[in-house]
Amino acid sequence: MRYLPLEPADRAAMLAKIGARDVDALFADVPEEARLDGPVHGLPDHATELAVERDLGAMARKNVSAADVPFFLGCGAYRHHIPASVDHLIQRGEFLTSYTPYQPEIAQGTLQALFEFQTQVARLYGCDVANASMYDGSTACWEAIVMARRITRRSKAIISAGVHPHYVAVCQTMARFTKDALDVALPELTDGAPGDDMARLLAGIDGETSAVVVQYPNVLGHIDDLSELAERCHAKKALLIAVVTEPVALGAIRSPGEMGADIVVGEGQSLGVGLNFGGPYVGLFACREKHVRQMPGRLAGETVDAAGQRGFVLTLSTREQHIRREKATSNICTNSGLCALAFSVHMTLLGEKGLRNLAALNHARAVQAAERLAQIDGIDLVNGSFFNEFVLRLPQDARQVARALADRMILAGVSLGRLYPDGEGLDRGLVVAVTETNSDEDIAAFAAALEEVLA
Amino acid sequence: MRYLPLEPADRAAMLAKIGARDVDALFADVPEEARLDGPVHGLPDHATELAVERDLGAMARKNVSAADVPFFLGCGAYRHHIPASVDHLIQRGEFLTSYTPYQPEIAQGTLQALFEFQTQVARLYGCDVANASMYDGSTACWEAIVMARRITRRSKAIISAGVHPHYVAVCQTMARFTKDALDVALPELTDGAPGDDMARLLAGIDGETSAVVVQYPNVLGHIDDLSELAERCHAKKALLIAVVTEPVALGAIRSPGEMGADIVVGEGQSLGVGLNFGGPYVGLFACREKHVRQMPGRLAGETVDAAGQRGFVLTLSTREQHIRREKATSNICTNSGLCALAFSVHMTLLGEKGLRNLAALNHARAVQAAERLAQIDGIDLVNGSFFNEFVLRLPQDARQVARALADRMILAGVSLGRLYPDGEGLDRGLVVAVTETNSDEDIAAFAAALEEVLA
Amino acid sequence: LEEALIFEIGTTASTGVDVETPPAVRSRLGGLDRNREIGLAGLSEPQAVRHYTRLSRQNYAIDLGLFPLGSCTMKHNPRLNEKVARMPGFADIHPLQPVDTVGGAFELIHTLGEWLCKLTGMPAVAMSPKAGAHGELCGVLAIRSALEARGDAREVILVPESAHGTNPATAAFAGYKVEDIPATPEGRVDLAALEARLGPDVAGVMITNPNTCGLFEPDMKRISDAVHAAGGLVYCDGANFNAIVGRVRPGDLGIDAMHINLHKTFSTPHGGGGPGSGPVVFSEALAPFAPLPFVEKQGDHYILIEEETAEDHHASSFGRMVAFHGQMGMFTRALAYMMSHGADGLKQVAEDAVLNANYILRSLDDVLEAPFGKGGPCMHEALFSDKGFAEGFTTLDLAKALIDEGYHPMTMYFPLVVHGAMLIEPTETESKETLDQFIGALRSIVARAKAGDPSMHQAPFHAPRRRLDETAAARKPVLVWKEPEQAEAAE
Amino acid sequence: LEEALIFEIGTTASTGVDVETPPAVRSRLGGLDRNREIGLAGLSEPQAVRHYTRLSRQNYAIDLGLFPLGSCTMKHNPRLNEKVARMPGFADIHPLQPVDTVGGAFELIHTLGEWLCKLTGMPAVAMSPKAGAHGELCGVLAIRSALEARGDAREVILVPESAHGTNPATAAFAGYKVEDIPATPEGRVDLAALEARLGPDVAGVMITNPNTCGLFEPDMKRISDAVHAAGGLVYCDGANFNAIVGRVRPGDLGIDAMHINLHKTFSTPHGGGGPGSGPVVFSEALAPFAPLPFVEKQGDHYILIEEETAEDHHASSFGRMVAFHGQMGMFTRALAYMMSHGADGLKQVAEDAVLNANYILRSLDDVLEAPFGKGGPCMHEALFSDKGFAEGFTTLDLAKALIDEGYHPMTMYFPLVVHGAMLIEPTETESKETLDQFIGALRSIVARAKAGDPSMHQAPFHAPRRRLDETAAARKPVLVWKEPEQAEAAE
Repeated sequence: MRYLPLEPADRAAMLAKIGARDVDALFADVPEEARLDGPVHGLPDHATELAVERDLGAMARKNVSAADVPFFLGCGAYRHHIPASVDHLIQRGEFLTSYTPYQPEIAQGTLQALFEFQTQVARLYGCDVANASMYDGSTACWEAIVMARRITRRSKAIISAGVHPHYVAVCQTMARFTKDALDVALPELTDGAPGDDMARLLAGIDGETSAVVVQYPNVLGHIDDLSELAERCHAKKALLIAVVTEPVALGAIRSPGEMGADIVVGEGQSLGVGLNFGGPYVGLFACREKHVRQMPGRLAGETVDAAGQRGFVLTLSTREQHIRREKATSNICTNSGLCALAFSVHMTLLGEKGLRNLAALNHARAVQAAERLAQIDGIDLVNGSFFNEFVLRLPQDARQVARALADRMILAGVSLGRLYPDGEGLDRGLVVAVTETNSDEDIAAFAAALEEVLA
Repeated sequence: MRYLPLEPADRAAMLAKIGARDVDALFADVPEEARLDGPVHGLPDHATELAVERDLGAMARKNVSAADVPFFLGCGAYRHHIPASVDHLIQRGEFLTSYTPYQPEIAQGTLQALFEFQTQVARLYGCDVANASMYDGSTACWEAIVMARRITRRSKAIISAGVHPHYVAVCQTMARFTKDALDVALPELTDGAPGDDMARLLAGIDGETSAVVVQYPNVLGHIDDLSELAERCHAKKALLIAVVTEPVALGAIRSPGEMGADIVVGEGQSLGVGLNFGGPYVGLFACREKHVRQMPGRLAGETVDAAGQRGFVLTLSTREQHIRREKATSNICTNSGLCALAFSVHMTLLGEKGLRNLAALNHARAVQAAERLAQIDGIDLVNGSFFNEFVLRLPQDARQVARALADRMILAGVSLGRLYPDGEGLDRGLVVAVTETNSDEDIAAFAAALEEVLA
Repeated sequence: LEEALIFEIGTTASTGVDVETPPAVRSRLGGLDRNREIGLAGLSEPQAVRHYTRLSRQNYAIDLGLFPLGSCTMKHNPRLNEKVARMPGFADIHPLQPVDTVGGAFELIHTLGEWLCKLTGMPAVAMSPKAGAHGELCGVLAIRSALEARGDAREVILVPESAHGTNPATAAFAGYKVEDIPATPEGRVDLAALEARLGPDVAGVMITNPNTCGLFEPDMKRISDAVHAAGGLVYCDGANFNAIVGRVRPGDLGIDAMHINLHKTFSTPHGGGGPGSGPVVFSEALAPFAPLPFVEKQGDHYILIEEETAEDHHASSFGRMVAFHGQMGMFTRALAYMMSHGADGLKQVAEDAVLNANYILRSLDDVLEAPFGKGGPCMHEALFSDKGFAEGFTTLDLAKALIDEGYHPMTMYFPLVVHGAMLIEPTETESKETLDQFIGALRSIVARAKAGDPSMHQAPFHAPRRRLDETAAARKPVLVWKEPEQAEAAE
Repeated sequence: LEEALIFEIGTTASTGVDVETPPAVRSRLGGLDRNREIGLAGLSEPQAVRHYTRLSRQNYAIDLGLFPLGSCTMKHNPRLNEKVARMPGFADIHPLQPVDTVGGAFELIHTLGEWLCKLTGMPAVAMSPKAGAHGELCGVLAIRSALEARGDAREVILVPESAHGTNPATAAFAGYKVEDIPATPEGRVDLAALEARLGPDVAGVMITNPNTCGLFEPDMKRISDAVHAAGGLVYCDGANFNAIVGRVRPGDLGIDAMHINLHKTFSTPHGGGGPGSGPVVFSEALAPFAPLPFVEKQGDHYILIEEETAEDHHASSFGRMVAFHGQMGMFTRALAYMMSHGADGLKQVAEDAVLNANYILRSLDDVLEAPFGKGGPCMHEALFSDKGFAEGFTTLDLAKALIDEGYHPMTMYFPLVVHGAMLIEPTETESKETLDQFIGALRSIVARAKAGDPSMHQAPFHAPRRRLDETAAARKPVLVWKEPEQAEAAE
């Protein structure tokens, strides 16, 4: 076995030192009846690297990968071009194969990178502080609600209809067990403002409300000013939680923090991470400095060493499970460290200038695509505002259209019927995302195929 | 420009420090008429990473890559499976982006790896010492002839008909300028021993002969014992130079050094390097200890540092061009360092056991394939002995057959007509190589397609 | 050796990414165009590569040496797995693609699930949990769902005092009250105390087996039976599965749910703290409550069970725990690892891991107290105490001195049941030669700790940093970088 | 910090590669089956990864810091290029595949050749030379072929005394006699001396421009004209092309042949000493003699000219210099580099490279003597001498002290025309901030060298090794590892 350095002679020498007859003697505590007499049944024996690569390569080739086709899927996962240096750097063994930096003297690489990451996230979100990452945007969303409960000592949250339905589902799953009350609603394809339920949110806030949760831009691409909502929340001593699934958007539009959001969470996958069929991704989490001790997750903080040199450590760990056990702010332990690093490397390569250019290009391409597609007979562009994704109202069920386009090797967008099986009036909606990776030819091919399918 | 860190403000500050009006002033020594007034005409402006990747990806996709088809090409370049860790390790920035280790205090990584490489090559070839690599097997072959000239002070070499024709061509090109005499011959498809011209070689050695050059196994796959030839050479004070294009073979058969070869050179591409359309490859070069000061190329040697610790340095550089100028043993400077590292990492992963297993598997698969293909009507297996490649005599010109098989997406082997445009009687020969990467299905597909083409 | 921060090197005007000039369009940003600088420093590619390469060299890692962190299973991460995970057919597919364009992805998820079921002897698996603690949550939610479905909601989860902190935190996060159960002097769960506490308010127990003392719980089956008899369910923390993989199937011990850390037992890299992946295997009793989405095989093809399709098949599912399908990138790596080892190799993994740990135990128990060492062999990790150190010398001193010898320290002060605990898990991917060197280094440090070498209080000396002031960091946390003038103003 | 050798760690029984069990067949090895052990040590993958990772950390590299080696052009290596080179359509194709299965490969080679021709203003290019010195050989063989074709074989090549050692070595390797031509006090080729030496026995000159003093040869065109008038041909060593790429075309200066180090100007990584790639551009006079094989475009497709097809098209070719097509893996990287920069970016490359060098020149010439600095700006590298160092303090001492400051030394004692020469080439991929730090470090070391700080003789102190005994290494060379008993026996 290529991964196992012990040779038979080593094993014999070690057993002799231990004073054990054979390796079975080391498993003496396992009751006889639970010990297997040989390898587990029903599984193959070890395989060469060549064979594993061949077998898994065959599985991989059964999937249509995004680079192979004109590709327009978004809704919480976006295809962006990742500079080659990002992957090169995160594959450095010292990053890839290191552990959680509990021994700061020999983990400054990870710790400083996390400190830089936290700074980037806080600035991007317009917040004071950020943590060292969560699993993904959806779990970060629930953790934000829990945090708001702890801060406000209230357990009723209002969730906007514009929040990604998977995120809402995650919160609902948890709330059922924690007895939190969640006020949720399905989105509507309102012309000019799909998924916008600002009126409902404003009306719903009361003295019991722990938090209002909105997505920005929302899952249907619509962008709304959060300032008034923030004011109303604060007037009732509730918190405003903003969810951002497309961080690139914040290179073009104002940050939720600027508009008054108290906690901003979201998905960081767009930068550095890649599609990966949904995971691993990286949850971003930022808040006001005054709430930092209620924050979940790890935090890297600056300090000095015994020689007076600047250094970084994991800090405020008394909030965390390994110290505080059942009184912890969260049960999260392993987070998404390497993805956070990838996010941070990509963001560092972009910088302010690159991010703004990238956002501008995304928006411009999306506008081009929206205008082109809206020219097709029977198709309406529902959005008034959007960043890089928007909803089209099709003349028929979008699921079938997406299906028919996939047969023509065009991955056309996410049909709302898939996201909202129970959503009335949503089944003709198709969410189309357009990024810098979409060429003019992609857009033309999409439009042509769509015309063909609808004809 | 993403690779250029200077910003306009930096440039202005630096020009001020220099006291230059503008950057053009720094090019004052270039005559006015030779200075371009703008970017070079006829070339595009800078492009994004996304665009470059897309354009070059499109070029790459125009090629049929070996993994896409049943693949049986050899003749000096072999497709083997390279463990993923090899590429991971050679991509470490410290290896990839370092320079020739002229400052040994901060280049021990490269130097120790080269010392290990030299030891591996010397052992594999059955020689006392080896150098730190040449460009490839073909140039190493010529350097060996030059070295033999220096040692024997004779300038007439006999080259076996079994030496790869490209290698022979390289030597002929050089010999025309250096006035060395080369005695060459075309191979014949002798049944049982294709390309074997032992009788010619033995008969040709005389008091003027500097060296006899043989390939082992030869370019047509035939394997011959070199012991008698070595004796005859030594009796006439000539050197025996052996060329090995498939290092994996030496896991199964005796080394040329054991049989008396004085200089052993060859191609190392099979291990660690990959096909790469012919380059970069890595030339291996080994010889007897007593001849080491006549050897071309760099050498890493062991020594100690001022604190008494073991370390490695480039040594015997007085043989080399940067010290000895026109009296150097060779003009080689940059060699194939990173490929040598890849070779060495792959060899280290294999070890004796892995190399022998790999060689046994290559041979067994080749025998299986040869026996299967020889069953086809009208096809003869020419070889009596072979390692992992052999010659088939087809009933018609092999170029056309290879062409027809390529249309059926089978890369079937190298036709001798391509290698020997003037070789009489060779045009029906097809050299087929079989390695561990060829599955049973590959062999079956090849045989079926060949039957179809010949039917 | 101090590397400046990106904000100190870069500016908002520099960038390492060239972006195509956008076509001119009418902006549709709803009037919310960004009107202030974000403050993101950019670096050209040469600067960025150098910054992160230099930073990386301040890290210790498995690729550099032994990483003997008990209960963390820091084993070698095969490079093939990294290659497989990057195949475009896995890495460049979207979670919401039409299901028949991602059949290979479902096949991979299902195949991995089958390996996990067979290795654990359990009938069902939930693949979506994102890490170990998330897997625990998944298991606890399934337990709660099953009890509620029975109409028998209960309030308490019992957790041994030696449990990982995630266990009680998870139970609390799921809305349970947590109660400790004590350990015996032999380092096992106190079965009598457990049985005494069981009752109609106890939803279940969370047990780690092999436990955090590195010992197998020989009474596991009796514990399970007792809990089941009392109407509860049994959660097993699978963090230590590496000790028994391929040799013992938890399903044979009466367990109802167990998470598996793919990033431990199945070697997906830790990456400085994640991502992990925590699939959960379930007994028949809990299988119907598994979360959405998941993949089933029907005949030759694979179907995705999610909200749209769940009602017909899995109406009892407790719902969704994450957006999308879980940690695909970890699944590919773990499956490559499993296929590479096979059933025979995985058995060898457990055996070599246990052999290496016992070799360490018996090579050090003459100089370090091994509180449970007399009782017999350990499993995959060896536990020692600080007994016999000179006055004022602690496990921390020993750990920091180990850094100067070129090693990452072991797990310290855990489990809590042992004074000054040192928990050493070598894993199976260390050679005897490496272990011998490590043992030699540790013996010499122990001798210094016993002799009271005062320089140990200052260790490490040869690391990128000396001991860091963690108290100062926590007292006035500095969690983001600020421009010097801002930072001063904030004083 | 000493890492054992693989032969000290591994054994012939251990391996890091699993190989399928071969099918049983009758061996056909001609009775030459191996019958002795080779002596190759193997390591499991965890051991191998650790060994090479640790070794790598004993190297300095561009990824870690400034690499100011004059005439080596150690610039940043973009990671995109590594990715492109690994595309299966380039990396996994065989040099002897049927030509219509590798059309994209020929397209790439031809496209790169076109870039090189346009950037140099030359009509033809030979792509197959494997490195710079091999490219020189190619150029010299073409010159000789052209002269022989004229019936005017000549015997002598003139080389300036400041030339790289490869120039005379190459001329000799090609069968020429080599004669030096001197330099002027201003560091240029002595045109008068050159003209005086020209005659019917002189085949040509090999000139480096910009030259090894980091200066442009302003008389280049006049040199070319003089050589041509005397019936000779002009070879230009293109090692320093980075100074003028995109800004000056050597073809406009009367050059007949010039090699281009793709691993310098076009940033294919040096890899600790190769592989390089040395395509050669030719004037009309030399184009017909270019070596085989090469690629031509005919209409929309590309054809390969090799032995089989050369007679019709290129009967004058001097033949083949290498098996196969040259350094494909370097071609892909170089073309990605060129396309990324474009004509505008390459011009900026030259300008920034020259700007950085002059910034160094003017930031140090108050403390270090710059022998040609008074005469005006330098090109891409700045040259200093050791004048003013305290008695007994040398350039070597300064270089080794620089290691302790965290930098790779500059080129030392070259060119020979300057005493204790220090040749510093920063390249365009260094930031002003990095240069300022380097300048600061160098100034402090120069101050120590002038003051005579004796510790400098012992430097470096902070490197993986102290100064190594090169004399001992050369006196009794140990070039391979031997088992201790063997090594003793050999004493």
